[in-house]
Amino acid sequence: MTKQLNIRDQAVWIMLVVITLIFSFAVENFATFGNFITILRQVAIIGILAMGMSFVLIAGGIDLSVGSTLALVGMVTALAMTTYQLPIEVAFILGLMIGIAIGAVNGIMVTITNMSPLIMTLGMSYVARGLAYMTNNGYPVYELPPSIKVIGQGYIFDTIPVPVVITAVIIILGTFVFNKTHLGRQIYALGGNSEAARLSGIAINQVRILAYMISGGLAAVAGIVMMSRVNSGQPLAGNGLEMDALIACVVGGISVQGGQGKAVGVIGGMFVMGVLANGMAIAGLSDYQQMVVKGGVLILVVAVDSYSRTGSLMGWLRQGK
Amino acid sequence: MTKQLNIRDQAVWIMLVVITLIFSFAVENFATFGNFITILRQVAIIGILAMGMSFVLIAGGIDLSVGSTLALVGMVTALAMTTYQLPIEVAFILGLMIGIAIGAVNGIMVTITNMSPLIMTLGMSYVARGLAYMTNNGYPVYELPPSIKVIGQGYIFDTIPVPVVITAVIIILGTFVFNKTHLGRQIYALGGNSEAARLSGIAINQVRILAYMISGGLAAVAGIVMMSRVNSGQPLAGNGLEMDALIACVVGGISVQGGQGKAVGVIGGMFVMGVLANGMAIAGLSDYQQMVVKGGVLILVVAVDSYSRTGSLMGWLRQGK
Amino acid sequence: MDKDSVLELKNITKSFPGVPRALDGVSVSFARGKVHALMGENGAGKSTLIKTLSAAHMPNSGEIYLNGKLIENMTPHMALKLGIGVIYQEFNLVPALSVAENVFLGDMPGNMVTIDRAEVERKTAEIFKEIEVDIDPRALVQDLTIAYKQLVEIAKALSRKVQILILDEPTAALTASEAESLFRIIDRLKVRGVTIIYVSHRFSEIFRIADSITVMRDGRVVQVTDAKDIDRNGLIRAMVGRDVSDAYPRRDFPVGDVVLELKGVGGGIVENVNFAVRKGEIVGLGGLVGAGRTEVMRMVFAADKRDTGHILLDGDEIAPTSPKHAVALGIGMLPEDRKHQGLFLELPIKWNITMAILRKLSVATVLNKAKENTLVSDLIKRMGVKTPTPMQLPRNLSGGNQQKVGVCKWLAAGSRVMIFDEPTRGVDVGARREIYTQMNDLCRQGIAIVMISSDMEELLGMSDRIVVMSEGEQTRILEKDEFSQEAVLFHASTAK
Amino acid sequence: QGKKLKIGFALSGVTTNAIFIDMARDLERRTQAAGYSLLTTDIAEGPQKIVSALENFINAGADVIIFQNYAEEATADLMQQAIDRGVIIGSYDTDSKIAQYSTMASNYELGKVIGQETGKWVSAHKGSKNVAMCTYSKLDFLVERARGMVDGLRETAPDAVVATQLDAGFPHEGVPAGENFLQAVPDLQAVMGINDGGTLGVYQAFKAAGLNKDKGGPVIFGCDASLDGLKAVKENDLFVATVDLDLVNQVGQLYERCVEAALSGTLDESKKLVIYPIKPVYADTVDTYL
Ligand SMILES: Nc1ncnc2c1ncn2[C@@H]1O[C@H](COP(=O)(O)OP(=O)(O)OP(=O)(O)O)[C@@H](O)[C@H]1O
Ligand SMILES: Nc1ncnc2c1ncn2[C@@H]1O[C@H](COP(=O)(O)OP(=O)(O)OP(=O)(O)O)[C@@H](O)[C@H]1O
Ligand SMILES: [Mg+2]
Ligand SMILES: [Mg+2]
Repeated sequence: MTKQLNIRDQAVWIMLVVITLIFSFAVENFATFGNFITILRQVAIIGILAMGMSFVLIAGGIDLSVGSTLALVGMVTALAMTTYQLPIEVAFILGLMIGIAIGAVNGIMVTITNMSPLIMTLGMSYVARGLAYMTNNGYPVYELPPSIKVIGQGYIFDTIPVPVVITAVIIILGTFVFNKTHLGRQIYALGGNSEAARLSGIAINQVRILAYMISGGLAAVAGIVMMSRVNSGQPLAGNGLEMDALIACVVGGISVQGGQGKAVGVIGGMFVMGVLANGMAIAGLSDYQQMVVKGGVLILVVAVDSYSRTGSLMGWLRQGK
Repeated sequence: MTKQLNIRDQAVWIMLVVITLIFSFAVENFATFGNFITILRQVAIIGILAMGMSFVLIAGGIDLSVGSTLALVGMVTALAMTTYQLPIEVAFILGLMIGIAIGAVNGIMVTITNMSPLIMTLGMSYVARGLAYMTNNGYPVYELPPSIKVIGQGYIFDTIPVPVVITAVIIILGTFVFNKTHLGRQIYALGGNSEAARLSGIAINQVRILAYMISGGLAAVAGIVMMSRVNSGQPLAGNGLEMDALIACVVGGISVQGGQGKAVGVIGGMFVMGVLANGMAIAGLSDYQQMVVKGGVLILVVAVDSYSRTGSLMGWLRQGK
Repeated sequence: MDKDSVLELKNITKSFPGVPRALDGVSVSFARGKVHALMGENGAGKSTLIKTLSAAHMPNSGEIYLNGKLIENMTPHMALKLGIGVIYQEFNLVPALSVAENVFLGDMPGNMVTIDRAEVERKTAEIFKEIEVDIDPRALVQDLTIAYKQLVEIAKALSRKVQILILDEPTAALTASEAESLFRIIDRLKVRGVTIIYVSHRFSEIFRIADSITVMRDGRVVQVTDAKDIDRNGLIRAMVGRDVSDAYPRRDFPVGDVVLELKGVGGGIVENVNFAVRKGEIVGLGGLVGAGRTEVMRMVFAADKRDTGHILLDGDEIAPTSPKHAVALGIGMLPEDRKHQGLFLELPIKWNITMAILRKLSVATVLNKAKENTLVSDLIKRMGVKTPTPMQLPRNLSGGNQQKVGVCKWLAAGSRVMIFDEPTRGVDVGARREIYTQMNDLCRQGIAIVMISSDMEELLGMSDRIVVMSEGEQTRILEKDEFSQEAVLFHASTAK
Repeated sequence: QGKKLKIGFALSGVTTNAIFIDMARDLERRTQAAGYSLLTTDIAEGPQKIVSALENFINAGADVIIFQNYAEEATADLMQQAIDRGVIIGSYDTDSKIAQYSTMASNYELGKVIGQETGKWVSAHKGSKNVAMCTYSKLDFLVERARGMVDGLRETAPDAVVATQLDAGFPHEGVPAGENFLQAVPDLQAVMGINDGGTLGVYQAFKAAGLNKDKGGPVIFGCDASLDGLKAVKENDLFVATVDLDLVNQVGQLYERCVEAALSGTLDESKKLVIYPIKPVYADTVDTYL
């Protein structure tokens, strides 16, 4: 039991070490301090999204709308600060509220109609993306106030990028919520057996909606960081990031079946994806090769992880033959 | 019970009628015979993919690799006929076998490692897409033998497009398998409760792998039709079609939870998506507006469908409050 | 209103799609500090009544009074707050959480925001000590067998300060000794003034603990009596509306040659099991919870991996590699956990029943639906499955009727060796009798039966021989003349 | 001299769009000949991808970075950082304030030429004056190009109307778009597209519908002068023209300038900004491009 648990929680870390070692030896310029910081900065946004996604996944749902939410929030916040000349704080709060509202709509719809969260959030991703384009007729929003650049591009102690700090804080908070609070355990209960949770007096509707709101809210935070990183509101921002966030979660051991996985795995997951993308790019692999390798590694990590949990190959094959 | 069943099976048809009526009245040139044929031709490929996907969905899985498989098969088949000068039939068989092989890999991996099919097929979609590009260094393949054009562009009786006939035959066959054969029943059993299926003496591993092979094989058929329709092999073809096929299935009442839904719903689902896309295009909605409407309708249909099954809003809300 | 009455129901009705009167104007009251047995056939409405009390279901109409106060718009949370604790017939545990977290689910110790994990585990251990079971509070529920899950359910209900404790067939998966410790708990709670509502199909238990007995039939309360004023036959008559012979039906036909033989079978916790079953014979497997009975037979059926030993069918060694293979060899198994292993809750009853014989029903892979329909309606009638239509989903059936559907599936399969794992779990007297008759019928046709049962009466009543197991090992084979409750219990608790 | 340079090259569509692949192949040839290494990245996913690509190029130790600079505000700091490290930057598609060299044609002006050519044809021929347009509204520089197309059309054919427009940047998107054009505007006279890829699909749909020049079917104007676009023009049927920007050569020249600067350490200020020529290609001139 304990032994099994160890393997299962460590698959992602082992993979991370393996990948990092391979790149360090095989790729010139990979194993430098500067590149380490670059990787950190590059995974920061995915880390924020993945942390939010993990709430929804563990609660037994999925949120494919985070990439579009990120874009919409970025656009609205940018417009609020430029065209509408709102104070930065107000614009940020507005952006956050939009993210949370989108999450709330996702959660409420899934709760009321009992529809598949995959479909609900997929539909929402189309809606939010369309709206992101419509806010400024498809054009990006430039000329943001210079002061906001620090969020996406600044450093703390001259070395640690600010987005990394934001991500770290969010992951620490998230892990705390999962492990130590009622809400965290209720989310596990909801994802593990919603009927049991309900009959145990857990307000499952509230908990579910809250999980989606957290995901939406963190997508909004990611949107603001992204906006600052590219120093503009971009309607195409975050395109496909929902899948990267999902992958980071799953690679980190969070099951799409719900009720299982540890938030801390998100860290491992996001680094595996981040190191891989960065290392391949620096190694000069073509985009085509990168796609194949990314797909292959994704399959490999999750397969190994899943296999180490379900036990022997031959046993399984025999049983269901 | 019987009454409920009716509502649930009809949600998609009601929606189809409503959408069609709205477009017919509101949009000039929509309600013409020519446009009806155009819609048929445009949904044909999604119909083929959705039929394949429904096997996997009902078996309790999901297949996000069909879009990329379509592209890879199109590229390989096109190259086989042009650069490698293979006879058309050989090229087609090669293409089909690639599709089936991809399905088999998906099915076998999911079976052996028990990993999430979402992740397996997502990873496979990256791999297959990367390979599709690599086959011809990113370039499309033109100058196909003229005789293959008939598959994607020809007509039967001078009115019915050949792809539509192909789709119709596939849907009829698929429905037959689900309703009349023991394989169909076993697929429902697998998706409904795989452990109970195993203990009922069903070879669940075989059944599951078969379902993925059918999906891969039909993706290959779709790839060949697409190749002929565009009269070239296109490495980016089918991009995002996996989601459209999934949507067609779910809108048609096939649950992503597995074990539920009727193959015939796929027809309704593909027409809702097809009529919507065509109607909005002809109405001159901007791409942005189209995104918003597509997302909204998707949410609406599935929400209504799901809600009509799970019963009263207030009851549910009170229960988990 | 009765002064002692804690809980009073007035005119409760509840309908389901296709079942217009699951509850049909139920009025009943429960007195403080008493044990009320709720009895009735499968589908009589017992579980539904209980679920309206805990707000798992909303009644269509009617009123519920607690301590004389009308309770409106009840939610599960409110029910718990009001001190109504329920152990449901179907488990309600979260597999991926620890035992301790399940016990305190929805009510974890800690402050407003955070939980106190150590406290949760300590308190859980305390409760287990009190009910005399040995489960690690940190184990994950998904790793427990069904009987242990039942014990966790009990602990969960006890973790709350209940004034009304409702138990829906809590002993269906328990053996006599765990059941006895449960009764001791009930006795203690009673002394503390807790009101108990107890649903069971086991008469001996009812007469052991009940003060008053409420009998339901077809969604209505047909009789309320003091336990001391009614006897077993009277109770059966009230429930079923007719007499059901109490004794186990006799089989008086000769047994034949050995069909199935286990030689040194082992794997998992199981070691070295040896016994044989003859044609037309029922071999009972007895033992305490976790003795490994289920595990042995799952190995025979190739549902689990076997490490050692030989299995002989008609004297020839067989090595089934999968359940499919086992079925093809003529072995059938009714699993103990119907919800997870037995039934397709979301697929029609009809499909459930024919799932193991699809190949036989089809010509060149095409199903013969006419044949399927006659077969199914015949079986439904024979077993008395209470359902509006064969297309009904098992999810909507009462627990006992679900069990009957599972039995139907294997009756249809016509296997030469049948393994019944807790065949009458949750089944009412009438239907029980029906299942026994069917089992005897199978014997008459020359089928060999292995029956795992935790119901002592059933084990003693139905078996020709009893293989007793303890901690994964076979401790004794009892022949008919050695049968007694004491003998079974003695060998079941023999340490290695 | 003799230094092994590392080149970073990032374009939107460099994996997917034939003309951009041509550019990448050209650079591959040039780098291989010189023994340099080339890193290529597709940045079609948006500005966040440009940022990552630049970061990666810098960390990989690139000496020259050439990229499609369609959101300079997003990357200004990174570009400066690279230049401070001695990297030579070639900005493609934007007159950069920061990069050492730029080469571009304004997307608006390019669109205008597409529109003007279409308009000329529409004015010169009898017909409904209804024009359809293939757009690609996901990328803002293509939104800009589409704006130019509309204005250009209006200049040369004041009575023409853009009767319908759909996103189509690739052949497989162009086919359904073409079908829908025919249904939405049965008397369509011409189609103008932001590139060749989408219009090639439209062309395919028209051919499948049995339309051709002799039947007076709607004509098509593409852009980019990709090989397949040129071949379609050469067929001298519905695909009337494409627009040549000398793209492959221009990027090749940009590359040479950057490499020269990287090796010599000096800049040729006269070539700081090169505007590439915009030339429509009709059937009569197409052979000089093939
Ligand atoms: N969710 C549901 N949907 C439809 N019908 C239901 C549902 N739950 C219960 N029923 C029906 O209501 C009736 C009463 O069922 P209930 O579960 O209360 O019986 P029970 O007395 O507990 O029987 P058992 O002894 O078998 O557990 C049955 O006819 C059953 O089929
Ligand atoms: N204290 C325990 N906690 C959790 N699991 C246990 C414990 N003791 C035994 N088990 C498990 O019980 C299983 C054996 O149970 P099995 O189901 O075969 O027994 P059984 O005699 O059929 O009893 P029942 O089905 O009533 O539990 C073994 O897999 C073992 O791991
Ligand atoms: Mg019941
Ligand atoms: Mg057992």
